[in-house]
Amino acid sequence: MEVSGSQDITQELAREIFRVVETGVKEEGERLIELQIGPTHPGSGHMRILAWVDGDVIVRCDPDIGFVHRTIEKLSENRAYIKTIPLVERPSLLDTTPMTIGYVNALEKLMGIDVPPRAKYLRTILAEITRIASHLYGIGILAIFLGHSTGFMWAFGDREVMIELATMLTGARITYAYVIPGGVRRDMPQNFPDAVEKGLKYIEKRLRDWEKIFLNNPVVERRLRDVGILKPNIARILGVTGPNVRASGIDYDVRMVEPYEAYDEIDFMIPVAEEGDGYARGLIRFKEIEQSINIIRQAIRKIPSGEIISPQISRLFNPLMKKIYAEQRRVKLPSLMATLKPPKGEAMARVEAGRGEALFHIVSDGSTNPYRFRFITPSFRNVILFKYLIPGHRIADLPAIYGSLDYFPPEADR
Amino acid sequence: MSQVVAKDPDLNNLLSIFNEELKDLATKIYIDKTERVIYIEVTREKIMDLAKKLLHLGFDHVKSLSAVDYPQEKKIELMVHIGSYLRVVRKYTVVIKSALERDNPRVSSLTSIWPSAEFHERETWEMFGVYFEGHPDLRRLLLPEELEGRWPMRKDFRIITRKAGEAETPWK
Amino acid sequence: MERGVVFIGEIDVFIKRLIRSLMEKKPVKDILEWAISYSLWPVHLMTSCCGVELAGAYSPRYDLERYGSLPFVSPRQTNLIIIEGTLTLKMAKVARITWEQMADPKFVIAMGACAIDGGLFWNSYNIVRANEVIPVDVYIPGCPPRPEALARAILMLQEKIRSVGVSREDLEILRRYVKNQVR
Amino acid sequence: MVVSLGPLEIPGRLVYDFLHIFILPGFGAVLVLVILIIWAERKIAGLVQLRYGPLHVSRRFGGVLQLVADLIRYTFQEFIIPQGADKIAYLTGPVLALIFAIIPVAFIPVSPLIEPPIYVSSNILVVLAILSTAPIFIIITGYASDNKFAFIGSLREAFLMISYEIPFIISILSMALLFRSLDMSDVVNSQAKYLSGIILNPLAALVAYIAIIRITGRFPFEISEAESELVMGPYTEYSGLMYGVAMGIAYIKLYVYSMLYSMVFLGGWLPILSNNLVESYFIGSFIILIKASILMLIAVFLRSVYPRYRVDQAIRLGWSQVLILSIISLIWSLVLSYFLR
Repeated sequence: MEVSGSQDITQELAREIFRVVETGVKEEGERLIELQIGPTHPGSGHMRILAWVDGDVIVRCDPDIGFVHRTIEKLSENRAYIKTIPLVERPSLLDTTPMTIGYVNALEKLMGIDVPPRAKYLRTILAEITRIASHLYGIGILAIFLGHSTGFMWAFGDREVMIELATMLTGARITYAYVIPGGVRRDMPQNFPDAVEKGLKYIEKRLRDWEKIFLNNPVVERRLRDVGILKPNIARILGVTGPNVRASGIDYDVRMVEPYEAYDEIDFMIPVAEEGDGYARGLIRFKEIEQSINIIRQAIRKIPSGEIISPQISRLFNPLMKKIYAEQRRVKLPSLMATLKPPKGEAMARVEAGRGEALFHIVSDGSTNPYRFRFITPSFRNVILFKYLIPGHRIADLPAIYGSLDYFPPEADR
Repeated sequence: MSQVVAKDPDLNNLLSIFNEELKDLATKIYIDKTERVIYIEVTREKIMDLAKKLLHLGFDHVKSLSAVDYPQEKKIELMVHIGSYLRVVRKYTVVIKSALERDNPRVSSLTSIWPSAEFHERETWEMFGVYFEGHPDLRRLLLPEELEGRWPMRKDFRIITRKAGEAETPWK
Repeated sequence: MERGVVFIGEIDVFIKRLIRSLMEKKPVKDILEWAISYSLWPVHLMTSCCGVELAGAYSPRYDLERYGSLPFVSPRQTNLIIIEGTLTLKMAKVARITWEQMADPKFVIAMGACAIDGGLFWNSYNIVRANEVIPVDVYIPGCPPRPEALARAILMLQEKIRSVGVSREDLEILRRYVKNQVR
Repeated sequence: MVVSLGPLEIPGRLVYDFLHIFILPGFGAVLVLVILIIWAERKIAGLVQLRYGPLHVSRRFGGVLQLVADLIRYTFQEFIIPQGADKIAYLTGPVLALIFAIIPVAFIPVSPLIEPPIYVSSNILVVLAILSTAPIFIIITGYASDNKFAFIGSLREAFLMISYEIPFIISILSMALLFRSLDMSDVVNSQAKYLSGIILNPLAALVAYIAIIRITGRFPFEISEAESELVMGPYTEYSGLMYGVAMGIAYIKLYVYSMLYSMVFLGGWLPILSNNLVESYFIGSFIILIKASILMLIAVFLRSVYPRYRVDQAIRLGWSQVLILSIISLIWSLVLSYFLR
């Protein structure tokens, strides 16, 4: 197996990345205006973008993030292992399930718990439902940044269908905390499969309307084609993740590269585009929704029956919990879990969230609190694109590129 | 340097390449139980040319660069997750660990080799105080002005806590 | 004395006095309260992750525009701030500046457990309670609160406007109290 | 065939002028129509986007009073003048823009019997001249309020004004050339004889409508007040009553432009199907109002269909395609007028 060495950072590539847009204007004056597109500006989410603008061309752009930095890593060092699950969900409130799956996978690797197959399928189904909801949110934000209010409203209207399905499965709208070490908290209700079928048919019908009003809209194409072109080798060097890197021709998806949960038993395709511009990123999100629908259908068909919590945990149930688990198929966590003491050591887990690859690294010293919990979200790795992709474009392209990157500031600030 | 053997043939090939390429650079190479992560320990001085070698081997971007604070051993351990998009090696993640002394942690910046590490280094600088020489613009990223030089992620920066399992008395 | 004082004296002082005197008279007071309660436009200030539920509340399924509340762009033309979720130190400064920029009869809804008392991140070093920065009118519990809770908050604010009225003496007192609170 | 009232000339004139300016096509109609159009815009956008739109203000009438509530709120909102703003320009900018947007109504003839309050033989030119001054005041408001986004917004308004006023003026003049007169009543009368303007020269009608959509800042050309880039464009710093005035300007301009459009292209007071002249003043102006409101509803419906263009795309579209189309329509009306002796 010969490892193909990638070429070093050639001078040309470095100049390509750190290129400074030459408009002959250096110092701040009449021509070079510094625009503070701050948190109250409709064109920026919870962050401030400092853009140095010469006429209509952005010369330099510097993202000032940290407005929603809620110190997840520091708080997790002072909480029990179980209590970090709701913490991990809060930054990316849009697709919370992949985050909890990643954290719980790392914890299970640390403690050596294996999850029964039915729980794996339930986790996969919920992960795909939240992925569709997260992509619809991203498309809605892209639409309102272009000025297309119908796209925004339709995206959030269709998203409610997916939230309804998740509420039927887990009981909560967005923050489920459905995944616990060893399995899941509840079993699938009886009428869930045909409700899912009805919801997915509705979404498929809506995707046809989306093509008419959004994808084939001449103004949307004029605004997104050839805007913010991310070349494949630059995407590789800058470490971009998620649909942004798949739109530039690199077919990297953690569900294929390192299959977790039930992804290895389900066959699905990773949509990849070549152009790497804003339109390709939007298109990839629509195609990924279709793939997620296909995954959910297969998972619902192939789901095995059986336990939803691993025997290592259900062994510690007291009689009342056993009765509840037997009758209502609902897991009540034993109080022992609150003072869980995993063995000393390190564990790492990678997961494909809606916006890209999330990474969880737990260093434990045998006590009830993790010694160090490293939590990297996909948006934090996409922030670098603001600095290197936007210069050279026009002011009106800033929201278009920002929307097409599907960047969610609370997820980046953690 | 101990010769680690793994069940997975690809991993064995990669480990053999690592061993003969990074003979003198890495002090210790080992893998975790799930055979997907390769840990490499390296001293502070050799981290740059280890990074060049890894880049040459196909690991082309930094997934996460951070530090772990060990106050009792008087060291801050730099922890860098390196990933790759190349079809052959993208299954594996390399974690570089290198110990820096705690009172004045300095290391050369990896941005010239992996530009994707720029924002990670700024965050590690403001959270742990690890100074990265040669970083394009090393300044605060997430924290407000009030927390400028106080390195909040170090262990000696206390926050209010309740021990796990302690009764939650809301009105206390 | 900056150049160009307008011929009818300081215009803003004149208009403020005019508005204040008009607001007290009976017929104008009712019409004004009815108008303001049915036109509460929240400013585009997404403080943190509850913004997802605010966007959900203005989406077709819950549609708060039925009550006349249209999310609008700049602090100048709006009269409502919805503090969604956690206020970090950086965002508290921005929220404070936005609140000061807004035109006078203005109201604040603190949405989510994090805005009320820190919520899940109560012991983080980077968190500020909403009422330490801005005088708050309506609190909504929940993390994140359901869109129906936000609709109910808008209705409660409407009742409050119709009952308590719009002249904000309490604002003056709170402004002095809150000014020295912000670190 | 203008009817002269003999001895009752002076009082009749006064009554008619008052009616013309304050009631029907003047302020009364403008106020009612602007409120209805903004309400219709929010309602249509709501229905297209699977939701209700403003409703609970007055449940039975479907929320029509929403705009009344908004306007009252604006009037009683605090009126902020930024320190850096140039006070006089800041205050007079929107007011002058409003005045120059409403003046043309006095020039537009509404019925064949009586001349408009200010009768000018070439009133098409006068209306065009007055309307093309309005953007200048928007630029003044942009530069007066000391705000970077306002600068950029007014800069965009200047670029786009030039690139779309010229095709509009060319297409309107090509119709005047076709009917061989610059007086609207003659244009309408000759439309009664032949077919209506839109059928004779559809290209000019298309170009004029695109230019109307751009000049009044409707989607997809809402570029100088683009929310997601420049907060509110030239009106970012305006609050309270001044913002109500600023928001009303765009809709009043839309009203006046669609009145001009319906006079020139849709045969003003002629009933849509039959061509026989309408005697009374009320029915004539009522028909014009209906045609104008239909045009406004179409322009307002575009909000829920299109996103917005970038500035350079809109300018390129203006100079390259729309200008050439208007020149072709000019040539076409030259050829046509040769045959329509």
